[in-house]
Amino acid sequence: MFGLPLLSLIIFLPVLGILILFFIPKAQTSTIRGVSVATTLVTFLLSLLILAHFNTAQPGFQLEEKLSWIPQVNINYHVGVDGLSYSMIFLTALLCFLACFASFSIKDRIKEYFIFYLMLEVGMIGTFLALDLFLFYVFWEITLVPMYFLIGIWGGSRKEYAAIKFFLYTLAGSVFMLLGILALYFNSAPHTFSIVELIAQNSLFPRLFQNIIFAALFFGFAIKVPVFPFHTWLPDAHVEAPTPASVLLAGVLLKMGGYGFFRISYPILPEAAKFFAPAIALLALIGIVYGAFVAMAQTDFKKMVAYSSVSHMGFVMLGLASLNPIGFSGAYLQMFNHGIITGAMFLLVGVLYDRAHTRDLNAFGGLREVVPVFSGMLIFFSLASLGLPGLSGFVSEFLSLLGGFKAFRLFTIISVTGIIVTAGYILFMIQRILLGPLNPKWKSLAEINTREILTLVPLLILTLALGVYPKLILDILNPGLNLILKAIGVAN
Amino acid sequence: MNVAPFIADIKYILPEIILTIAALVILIFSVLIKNKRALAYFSLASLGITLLYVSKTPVITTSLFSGMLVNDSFAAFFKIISIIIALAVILISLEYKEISPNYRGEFYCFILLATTAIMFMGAASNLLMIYLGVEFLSLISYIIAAYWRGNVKSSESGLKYFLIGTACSITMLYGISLLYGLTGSLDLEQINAILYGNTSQPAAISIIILTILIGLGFKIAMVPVHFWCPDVYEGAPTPVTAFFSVGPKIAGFAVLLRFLLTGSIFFYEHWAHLLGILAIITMVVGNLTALSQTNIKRLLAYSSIAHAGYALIGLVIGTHIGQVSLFVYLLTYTVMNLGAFAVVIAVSNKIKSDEIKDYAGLSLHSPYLAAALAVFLLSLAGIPPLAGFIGKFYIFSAAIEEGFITLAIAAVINSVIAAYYYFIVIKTMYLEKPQAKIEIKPAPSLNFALIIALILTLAIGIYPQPILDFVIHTSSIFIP
Amino acid sequence: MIPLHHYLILSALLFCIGLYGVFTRRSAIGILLSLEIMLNAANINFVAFSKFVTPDNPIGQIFVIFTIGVSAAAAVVGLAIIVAIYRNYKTIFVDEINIMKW
Amino acid sequence: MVNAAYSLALLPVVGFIVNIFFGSKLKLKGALFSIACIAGSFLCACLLLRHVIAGNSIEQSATWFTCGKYSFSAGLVIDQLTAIMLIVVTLVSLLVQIYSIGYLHGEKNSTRFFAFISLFTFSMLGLVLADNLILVYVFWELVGLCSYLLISYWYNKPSAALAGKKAFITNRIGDAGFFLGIATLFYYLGTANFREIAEKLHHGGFDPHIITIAGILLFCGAIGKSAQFPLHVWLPDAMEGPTPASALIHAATMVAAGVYLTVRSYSVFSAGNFSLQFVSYIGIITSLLAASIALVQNDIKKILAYSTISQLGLMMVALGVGGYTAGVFHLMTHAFFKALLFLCAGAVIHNTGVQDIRQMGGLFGKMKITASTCFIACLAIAGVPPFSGFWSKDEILLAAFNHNKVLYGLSSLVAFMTAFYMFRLYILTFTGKPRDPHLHPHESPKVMTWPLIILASLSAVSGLIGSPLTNHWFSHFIYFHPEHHIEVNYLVMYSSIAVGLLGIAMAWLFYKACPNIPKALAENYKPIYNLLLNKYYIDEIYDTVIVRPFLALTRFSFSFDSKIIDGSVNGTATVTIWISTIKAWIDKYIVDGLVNLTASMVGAIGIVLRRLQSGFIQNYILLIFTSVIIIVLLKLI
Repeated sequence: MFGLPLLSLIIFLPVLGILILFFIPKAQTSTIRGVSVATTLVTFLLSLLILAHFNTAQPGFQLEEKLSWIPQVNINYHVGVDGLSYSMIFLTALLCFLACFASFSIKDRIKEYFIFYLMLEVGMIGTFLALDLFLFYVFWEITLVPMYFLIGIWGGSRKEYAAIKFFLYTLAGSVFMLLGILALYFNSAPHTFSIVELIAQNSLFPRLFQNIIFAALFFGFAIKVPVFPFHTWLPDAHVEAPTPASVLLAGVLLKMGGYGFFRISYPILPEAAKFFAPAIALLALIGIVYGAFVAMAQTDFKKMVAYSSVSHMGFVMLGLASLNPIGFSGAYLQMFNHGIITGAMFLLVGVLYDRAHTRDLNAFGGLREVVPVFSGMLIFFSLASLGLPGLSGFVSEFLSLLGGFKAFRLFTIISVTGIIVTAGYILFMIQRILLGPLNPKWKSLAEINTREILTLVPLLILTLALGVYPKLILDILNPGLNLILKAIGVAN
Repeated sequence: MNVAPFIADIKYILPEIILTIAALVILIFSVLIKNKRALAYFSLASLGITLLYVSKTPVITTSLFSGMLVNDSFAAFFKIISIIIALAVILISLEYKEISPNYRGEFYCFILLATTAIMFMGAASNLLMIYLGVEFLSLISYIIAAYWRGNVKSSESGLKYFLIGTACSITMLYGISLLYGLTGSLDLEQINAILYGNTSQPAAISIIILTILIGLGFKIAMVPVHFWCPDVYEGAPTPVTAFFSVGPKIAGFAVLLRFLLTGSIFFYEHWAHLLGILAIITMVVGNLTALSQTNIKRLLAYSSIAHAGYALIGLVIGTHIGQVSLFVYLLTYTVMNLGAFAVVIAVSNKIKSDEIKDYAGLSLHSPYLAAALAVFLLSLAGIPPLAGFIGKFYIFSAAIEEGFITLAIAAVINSVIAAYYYFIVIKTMYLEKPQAKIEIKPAPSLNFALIIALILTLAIGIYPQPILDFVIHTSSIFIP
Repeated sequence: MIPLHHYLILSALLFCIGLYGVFTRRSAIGILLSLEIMLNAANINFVAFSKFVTPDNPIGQIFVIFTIGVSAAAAVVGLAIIVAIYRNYKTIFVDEINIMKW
Repeated sequence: MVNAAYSLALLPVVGFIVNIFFGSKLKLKGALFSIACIAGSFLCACLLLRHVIAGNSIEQSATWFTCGKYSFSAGLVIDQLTAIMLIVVTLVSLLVQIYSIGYLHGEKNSTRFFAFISLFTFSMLGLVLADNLILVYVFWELVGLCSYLLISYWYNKPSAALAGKKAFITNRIGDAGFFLGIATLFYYLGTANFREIAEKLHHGGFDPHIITIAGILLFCGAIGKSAQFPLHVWLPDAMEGPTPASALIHAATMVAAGVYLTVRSYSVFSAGNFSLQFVSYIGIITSLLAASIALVQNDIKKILAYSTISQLGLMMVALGVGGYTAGVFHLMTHAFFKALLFLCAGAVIHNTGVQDIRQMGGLFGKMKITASTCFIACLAIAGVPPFSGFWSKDEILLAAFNHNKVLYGLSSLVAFMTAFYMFRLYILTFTGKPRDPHLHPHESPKVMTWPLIILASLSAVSGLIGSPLTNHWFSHFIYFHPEHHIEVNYLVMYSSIAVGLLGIAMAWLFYKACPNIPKALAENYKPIYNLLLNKYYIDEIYDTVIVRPFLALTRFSFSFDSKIIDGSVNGTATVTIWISTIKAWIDKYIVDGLVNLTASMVGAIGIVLRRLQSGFIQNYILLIFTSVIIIVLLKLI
């Protein structure tokens, strides 16, 4: 469209929003909200515009922009989009736009809230579009500080603890990732940070070197995904974060880890990917089953959804470790679907929390009578998250398991029990909240209002559409995934 | 001994001369006229002129005064930095209430003299000149450390700084005398030539050089000689602490660099491994003790020790890439630290306390100051799009390129630990409820310095290109 | 002609005496004095080396003159600070001056 | 003709959408609308049947999605088997919906019920039409969802919510096995399409061992869905749902899905060497177990539930012994008379408000139509000629007889027990004097009785299409590969009639002639009686062996997560005695701020280092020189 650098536009549009917000006095809350909703809306429209320009069939990166940034060290501002990154920025733009509506329930320090909110969006979109490892790392770290403040200032009771825990976990991981990136830079033929060139010369790296670098990068990405032993920050961060922040945290931030594996670790270090595949599959298996088990024992609604994210992201790692086209499509699709479904679940938790001011599952009961529309929505998204066929959750879990079955038969058989336990704890949750006799305390609970319904309807449509006809998104993802598989040298 | 060549060399040290004359003029006028602000503006003007002069004159590498000083891009780099530091310090101390008005005059004079001392240290290439430069700077530092007359802490910090400082410099002197005895010359190049050939007993020579290192290490607060740092930083008036955390530290690195890389190459191969360990210990000590600090000046003191540790890595690497990363790190460190201290001064001017818990809820009432401090602290922690990250990035890449993996990993872990205590301050400012309603309006001059520091931190972070060209050009003089 | 190593031993001894003085004296002035002793030890070294190692080049002795000048300046500054300390603490015993710690 | 198939499937969806979104406003009109939709589908089903009888079948598929070189297609296939199933599903669903207008008359917003029923019908039709295993799996779980929604229809009843959850989870366990079966077949044979699987297996050259495993795994899905032995516990609890729903789902259609799956992928079972025996063993165990429990149950719906389980067991036995046609035939006839029985039970409960048959009695007088239709159904299920039950059961027994005598014996024992408990139920509810005075039953309205009459006539007549009168038209219509003609074995036919009549006589003797015999029997065989009454304590066993330890494990893993993993990472666990000496101080300064164990260790070292900073000048100088000396010593050694 008349030669506009679309990708840089979508990355830095929220920065424009922040600048505008600076000049609005703190008192005019409605204008602040208006500006931020407008910014996120325009960003979302931009992502649709990019889709218009994006030719799904052609593999490789499109709409590339390259400017030299630090010539001495051959670092350049290099952004590009392909099927994989496009689906992620679409998800980010959509969730940011919807969560912006949910942010209207924030009452104090609204101006600072939206400044951090937009800063977060810049970091997220930037991470998915960066094709230069240095740029990727910078955007990766940019998301840390705003999320720290979002959890820290507007969070729940133990917000400081959760905020600093989130920050230090991710920082520790990303710092080792930096070492890995630097080592890659110094061992590439003409020292380069560009992902495309590194992939091109991925056969040059010796095997031992690949394993070390893979371990360093793994440490950074695994904390974000989160993979089993590094997941303890997630429940705290989710429980204490305000609703819109936890929507973005679960919807997008977790995907940056997975995206890192797909975009950087696997194509650049194929031998190490094959070498570590069984270990990652085992961690995935533990993640799925263990996450589901712990979710079963929760009494806090948000903590349960947090642990369910650990379990769902376990499928992503299983699909990733399977190293075959079905597993890869399943894993990536699971990241996208999990973003939408868990985003919606957190919005619903927010709706309930704004009215009932408690998240204790046992405090509810029989709400179906009082709030039928809310319970309809909750049932729909809970079924999506337990992988009911006809909804998007099923397709990706099915493909990940199918892919996993081919590569690691025993691990997949055990992780299939995971979906049974998932059904268990989700139905147990529905039973405690919606079914059974009405808890008299909630007799006067207010029904979900139109604003909240509007935030959920797009997610509902997407979940249904992708469940019934997944070709829509798989055609976008397939060229990118096939390229990565070719880079790894797996027979497509 | 004809004097002619020396007169020719005078024009090379013109900046130092201008500043000394300006200092003397200020000293005289401080007695005569009442309006101390005029003196401040005069000193700023003189610094401005010297800065213009230095940046304009093309650098011709010659040795001056028969080897005492050397005029090269390395020295020019330190001239420029020291003048910038002096400008910043004077700007942020204009409204500083603790220094009583009638002593302001001498204060500016001392700052100018200290700048000349740093310039000399930057250019010294002879052990005598190094000793004189170090002593000159130390004396001025002892005075301005104890400058807050009535305050108990300030005089205690002055005493501590004096006693420990003199002890260390005397050890250095003793070491110089032994080295002189061994090589028969005081000129760094000659010493290096003599020692490089016949290292008969490397151990004995290394001990001598170690004693010299103690003297130099004292200035940059390296591990064994860092004990004075927290007490002096806490006691001295805050603008002085700001100066200490940046001025003498950079001068110390300048001398260390010149001494190690031209004076004793052989020493370097022999003892780089030791310096590496000292660097790691410095980082660890700096970061760990900072975790449980409650006074922000002490916290920034330990943080400056830790940053000295990171910079030491650049020194330990020693190759060209190592020096570039050292210079970049020092530059970014100067900007961030001065910015942070500017905010601390503004806050302590209003609420008269440096305890971290008094910073509670600062973001609610003076959001601009809190945001500025947060940016500086984040930059100190090395979070990207800020200058600190560029500094750390260079140090890590240099370490990895030259294969110092253990150093890199130690630095990386330390930066995570460091992030924690920087976040203690940010947490108190943003996440806690304020007791009193403190509305702080920084003085215009301090505000000006603050804005420049903020812009520089963001600019270096986002587009570090110009700074790198400047640094790489200056540090190209060393051979290895 | 007293050989070189005698001088070196003398200066080393002096250095250690000065160091001992710094550790043990309670009063700040006592410490100042012992520092001066240590300084003179270094001076002896310089003069000795200048005589024996580089007889033709008097740089060592020039160095001594400088150090004497510097030590004088240092003493002045030191005493000024000690006076300030006395005014505030009413004592110059070093072990009582430690308001600022950990 | 193909768009008839599409409209057949999509009409119920329209019914669902209309009811779910506009239900509250439409009230009765919504119900009528969904009935119209189902009626439309039933017509299409008849059209398709006529089309299939005319000899041609329809098959269409389109690519659903592709990833890499694997492409997953979704399509529909209509052959003889599908046609029969379509008729059964749409007909029973239509009748049940008509019936439930009367049944749910009192309910506040009953349109939600009709919405779920039409959603269920859509997913059941989808399941039957699907041409590959993956699509069957999709509708398989959708059907499970509808049964969950319908069981917990009365959501404010906690027992209903529990039963719904139990049903869904037990089905999910079966589905897990089903998925693994699909995965093995998908990778081993490279396709999931039924026709291609059949062709590939027909050519042979596949290791029977793997095919057996795949078969058994597929059968796990059937066990879960058709409530076979290990996973049958959910069906009796599913009676919490409204009776018409149970009639449609837990009698006629959904539970038959398991049988349909086994029939549809019969080639996999027959190719495996042990899978068919496995099917028949599970079948016979289930039917014996369920029939014996049904003997002593007192809740009318529980009896029918166990009877369904045992009849399904019989169908599995038929399939296991190679009686492909017999299984399908019994499935069809069973659908009609079991739906009828449930609807009669529904009518009885609706009018008397009580479910325990011991409180009922003498209802024949008041509810003539219900009683008579129920009598026809009992005759059919007992296997009395000329009713449908006789022909289909006879073919099963015949197939069992030809294959393996022991199975034949046990099946006829099951037939005997079925006849006995059905007539026990009939006699206790309808004949004799009313035992509970304040029950005042009355005949249910027209809208409920007409479906009963239709179903009664169907269960009477539907057997004939497989009987010799129409020279076994049904077995020519549905057969597996070699269409072998089964010769009528009169011995088996007469023995099955004898067994049926004996069962009826026994029931008449026990409960009509001298009612004290059952009490006497119950007394002196106390342990056996209690064992049967409490359903062999299977539920309790499952609870103690599986459910309770599972919940304990979840609690343990949560505490493990927050104590050990989080603890080892964030320092809440006490680390070493060395730390504890300054622990109190650390707690004060460190723990509230610090994040993890490593952090608290780091903090502790920080504390120690901080102590070094003692503030004494001489200490500092001392430390400097000692450290210098240490360095020198280190260097020298």
